[in-house]
Amino acid sequence: MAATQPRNALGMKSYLAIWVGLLCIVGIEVFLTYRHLSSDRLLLFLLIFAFIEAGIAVMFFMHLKYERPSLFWSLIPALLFVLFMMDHFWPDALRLEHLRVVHW
Amino acid sequence: MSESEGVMAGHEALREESPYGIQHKKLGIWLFILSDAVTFASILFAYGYVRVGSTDWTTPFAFSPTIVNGMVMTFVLLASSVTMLGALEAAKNENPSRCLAWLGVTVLLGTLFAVLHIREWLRMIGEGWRLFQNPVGGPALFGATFFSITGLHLGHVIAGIVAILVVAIKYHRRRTDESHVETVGLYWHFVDVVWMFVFPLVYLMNAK
Amino acid sequence: MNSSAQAVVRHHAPPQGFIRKYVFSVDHKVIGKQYYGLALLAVFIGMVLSWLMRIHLGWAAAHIPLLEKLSPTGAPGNVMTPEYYLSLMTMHATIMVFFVLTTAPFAGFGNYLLPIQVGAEDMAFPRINMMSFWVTFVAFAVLILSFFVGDGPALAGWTSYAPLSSVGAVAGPGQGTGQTLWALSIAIFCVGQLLGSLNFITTTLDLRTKGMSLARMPLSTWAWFVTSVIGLLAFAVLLPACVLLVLDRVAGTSFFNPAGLVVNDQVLPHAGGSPLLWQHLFWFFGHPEVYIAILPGFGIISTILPVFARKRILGYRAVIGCMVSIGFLSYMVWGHHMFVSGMNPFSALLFSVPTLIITIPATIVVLLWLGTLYGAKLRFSTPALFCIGFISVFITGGLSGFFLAQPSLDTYLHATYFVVAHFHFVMAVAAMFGIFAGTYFWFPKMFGRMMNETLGKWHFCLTFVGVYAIFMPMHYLGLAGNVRRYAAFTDNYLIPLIPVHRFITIAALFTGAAQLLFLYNLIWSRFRGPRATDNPWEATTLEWATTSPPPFDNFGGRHLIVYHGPEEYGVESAAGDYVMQTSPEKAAAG
Amino acid sequence: MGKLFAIVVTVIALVSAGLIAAHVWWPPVDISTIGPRIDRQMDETMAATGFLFLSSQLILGYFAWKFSDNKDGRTIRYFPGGPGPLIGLAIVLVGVEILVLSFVGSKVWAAVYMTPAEPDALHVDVAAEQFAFYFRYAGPDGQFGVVHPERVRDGNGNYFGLDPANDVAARDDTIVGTLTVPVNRPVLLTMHSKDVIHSFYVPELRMQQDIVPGLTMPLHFTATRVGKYEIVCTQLCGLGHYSMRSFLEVLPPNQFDQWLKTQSGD
Ligand code: HEA
Ligand code: HEA
Ligand code: CUA
Ligand SMILES: [Cu+2]
Repeated sequence: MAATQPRNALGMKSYLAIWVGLLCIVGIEVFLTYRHLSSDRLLLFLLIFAFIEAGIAVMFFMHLKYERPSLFWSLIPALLFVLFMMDHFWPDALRLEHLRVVHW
Repeated sequence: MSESEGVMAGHEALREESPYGIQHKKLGIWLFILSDAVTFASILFAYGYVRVGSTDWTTPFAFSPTIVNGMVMTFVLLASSVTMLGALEAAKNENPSRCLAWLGVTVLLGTLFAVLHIREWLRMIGEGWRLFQNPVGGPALFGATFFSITGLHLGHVIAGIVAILVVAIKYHRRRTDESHVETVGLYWHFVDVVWMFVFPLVYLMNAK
Repeated sequence: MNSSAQAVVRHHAPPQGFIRKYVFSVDHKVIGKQYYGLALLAVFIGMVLSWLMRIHLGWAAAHIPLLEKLSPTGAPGNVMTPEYYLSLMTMHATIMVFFVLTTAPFAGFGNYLLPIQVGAEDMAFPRINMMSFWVTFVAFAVLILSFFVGDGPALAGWTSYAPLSSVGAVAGPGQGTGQTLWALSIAIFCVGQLLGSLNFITTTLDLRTKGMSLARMPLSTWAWFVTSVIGLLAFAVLLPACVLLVLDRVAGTSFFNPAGLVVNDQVLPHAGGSPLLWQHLFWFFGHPEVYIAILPGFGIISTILPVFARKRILGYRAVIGCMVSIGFLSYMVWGHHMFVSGMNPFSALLFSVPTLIITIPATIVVLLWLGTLYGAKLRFSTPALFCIGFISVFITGGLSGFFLAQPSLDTYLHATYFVVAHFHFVMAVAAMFGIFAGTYFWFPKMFGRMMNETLGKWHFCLTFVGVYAIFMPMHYLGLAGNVRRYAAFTDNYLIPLIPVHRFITIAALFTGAAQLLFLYNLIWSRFRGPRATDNPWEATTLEWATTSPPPFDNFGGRHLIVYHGPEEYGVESAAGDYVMQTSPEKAAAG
Repeated sequence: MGKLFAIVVTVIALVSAGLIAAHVWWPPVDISTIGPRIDRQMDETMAATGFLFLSSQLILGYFAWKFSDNKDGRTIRYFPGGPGPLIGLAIVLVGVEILVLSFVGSKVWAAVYMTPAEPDALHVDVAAEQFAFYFRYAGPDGQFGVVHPERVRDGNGNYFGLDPANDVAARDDTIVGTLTVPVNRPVLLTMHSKDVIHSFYVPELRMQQDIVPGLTMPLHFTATRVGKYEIVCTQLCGLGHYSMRSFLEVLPPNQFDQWLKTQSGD
């Protein structure tokens, strides 16, 4: 049946391997946390790793890779677009740093 | 209009094919996941916003117990994703008892995650953390963001456990098929994916 | 065999019993009517509120009979207090924007017609559909409840800017329970609309009957589809925003409250939050929301206009392209509501450009409508009149957007009646005209009876002139610097403008009265109108290929095949000058 | 019906545009250095949109008049050239308009909001609260006293929460309810709100700025015309929003100095 179409998806062995890989990434994240990086750089690295992890999970665990490409192209760009637009919040958040009332 | 015009007689191919070639409920759950992802994104952005806007943000999480606990939770939740995949695999191979077993393990792992999480909450509440209170002297918003983000996620986990249970019971009674297992599985993996952002952003970024 | 096809070949039997049939029904047609009914109830409440507001604005000391009964504190001695004015304004806008303009053209008509127009028996998820309506209904009930709580309904405007909305009762009357209920109501509403959007998208993509390719869908279906995609992403942002607002109010958090707030010489125990965060989250939803309000109107007009012009729409694909690009751009412009809000001034420029660009697809659509009218054989039935009226008022309303979109002019015009004029023209009038056109057009299908044409034409004429009389002068007020959200005009430079306000008030009462004509027509025709044939307007889309009203499963067990796009008008054919989408007849090239 | 509609639309369009062209209701005289540029931007936008408004409404009316179905057997006609030319027209026409307006407009915007105030600007500190504005001048020492929110006592006139007993800079701060400025001299306002968002709006200055609690909102202008103008609050701030106002008094330089002296005298 088409419902379970991604028949060619990976088997349990590969899932276990991916699982170990994901745990390794988490391990790296924790490791980096204690490397006393500046918080900007730490954030950058953590975000990169989080996106890698999420990408792997979405593609393999959620089988997005084995669906028709149309599904991927409908969902992922929409999400990334919204995330990109929300970045317009930052100029104001950062502005708080120098417009904040300290003792006026 | 006459019956012969534009009316389908037989049963073959009554519909235009879906552009994705998947069942409605799978498309539905994907759409739900998309919108839920935006919900989590906005709340994480809000967290980032108030954090950037605060000068005296505190980073109170000690390696032990908080971060270790978080790592265990991550381990458990990721494992539950794999067991969920096991359930789907079994369902596809028409092995209902194995599928149910895997679903059971998934529920157990999910519950373990929730228990670990609630235990941690209780510990923090015991230390004086509240939505509006920061016992270590930083901004009260720390508690607000922590509890609201992890609370939203915990809510999703609990909803997921309930959903898996419902599917498992119905599956046991042969009222659902593998496609329901797949659908609830997608949701469950999504909860896992969200955690992949919550753990670094809420825990690691606040590690001592 | 394709499994998605298999899933729909379940012949669910029509439900039995009143409750299953009309109350907790899973039939999309009943749900569509429920939404429509809810919107109708809401629009008349909202309109009465606008009358009360208008009377107060024209004659601040006026005695309004019975008002004291509704709110002893809000209108002691039947004279409205300033805070009660603001409460009414907030409720007016909230009811109108959320419970009328999102429910009627989108959830109402969409639910009723989208499955039929694509040839489906029902929505993809009928139960979720039912939930979506009842969740929305609960949201409405919660909102109305706030009229009856101690310190009155919320008064922070439909935008509920923090910290006024977030610090709680210390901020003044209306900011206690009323505001909490407001936030709750909107949060619940978001859930309902999310469920609805999900359903619409899946139905459109998965349940199209054979031959109904995407490029053959009626433009109204396209509009509902695009709108639901916008809704899926936009309501997902408002939902957490409202939840955070509720937390701020009831759980003592301070997401939106900065440190050092002083009310009545008391420092409030908040710190760290940012009022601008609320504005960002709100408008991130808010701007897409206004297109959620207008795009169904675009779709309705683009579908109805060709029927009465008896020719195909000019540029079917271009209209789709414009609607999609408006949907896309609508996420890039929210900051234009915040030009003078204290936002980073550089962002203002960044938001201004896409705002100006969004006028291009809007202009294209308007020009295509005009081009469709060119050389047409217009039949001036009531729906057609409202279509043409829509074009006129949408132009008027859209053009004032041109001014507001420029930060350098918005520094003068922001928060004046110019803005009020702008958004009433585009949404209170244009989007409403879309609803009216849709109502007159689809009433025969929904209820099996025709509406009265004479009453309809009177209704159109009075409303068309009336809304110009109400809202055109608001531009002038805005140009003269008249500030909005003022309960009375006591500033020296505003006093000379009061006569204009009185004129507007009279026009509003008059136009409102004309709506009673519509209500009367609706009720009278529902029971006494002449029976409608299956296809009274000689239209081509699928809803006209079934009975009026359609049977429970829409097509009486038949499965239609579609051979054409919806635009086969003005052609030589067996039926006259049009070819139904279900007719295998080859359309003469046109 | 078509003819009736055509007439009604034409009348409405002409009357609406006529009232605007006649400037029956119009922004008040502008009194700031930036005002003329904003006004010119306004005039240009008005001309462009006015043209679009009139032409599109009149065309709509004309079509409704001309193309009604009077059963004369006339066949329908299609727009010459299909949708292409109209799409092109829209893109070019509106595109050019956007380019021009946003180019000029962003310069005006930048001059008000993205350029810092001149260094010699008169610095006035503003506090907004439900429902009043207060203005503070630094006094001879050129220093503002530090604000302590917990010391705010409106009853005693301590709107800014000053602590003159311990804070030397605070002793000579002058606090008034009317914004008084010298003509032709740049003024820098640093605005603060105590409770909810308010907004500073003087139509004659063509300027508006929300005052967000927790932030210092700067705004600078140079008034060019002596007189007394109204300052109104334009951000919904509660029940007294409509009555929240103050005045901007623009004085000749010598009178201003005089005024400042008498204020700090007592
Ligand atoms: C249905 C609702 C709707 C629609 C469609 C629009 C459409 C537009 N809006 Fe509007 N807007 C609102 C609802 C809507 N708006 C609301 C509710 C508010 C206020 C909220 C509040 O503060 O309470 C608001 C406020 C608002 C502001 C903020 C003002 C302020 O607060 O200071 C701005 C600023 O840029 C703006 C811009 C625009 C623009 C550029 C469009 C454009 O999309 C318009 C495009 C259309 C046209 C440009 C007309 C096309 C026709 C022609 C051009 C004719 C061409 C003819 C020939 C060439 C012959 N709007
Ligand atoms: C859809 C939205 C909508 C609608 C229809 C209206 C309709 C009206 N509005 Fe409203 N209004 C708003 C949205 C709307 N408004 C918003 C968002 C605000 C801003 C609030 C804020 O600042 O926070 C506002 C504010 C607002 C103000 C400014 C208040 C202030 O700033 O102090 C005024 C003042 O006159 C006003 C007047 C009117 C009048 C006279 C009408 C009408 O009475 C006009 C006459 C009626 C109609 C043209 C059509 C009615 C339709 C039907 C009867 C049937 C439809 C059928 C179905 C739904 C099935 N409105
Ligand atoms: Cu202060 Cu309005
Ligand atoms: Cu907008």
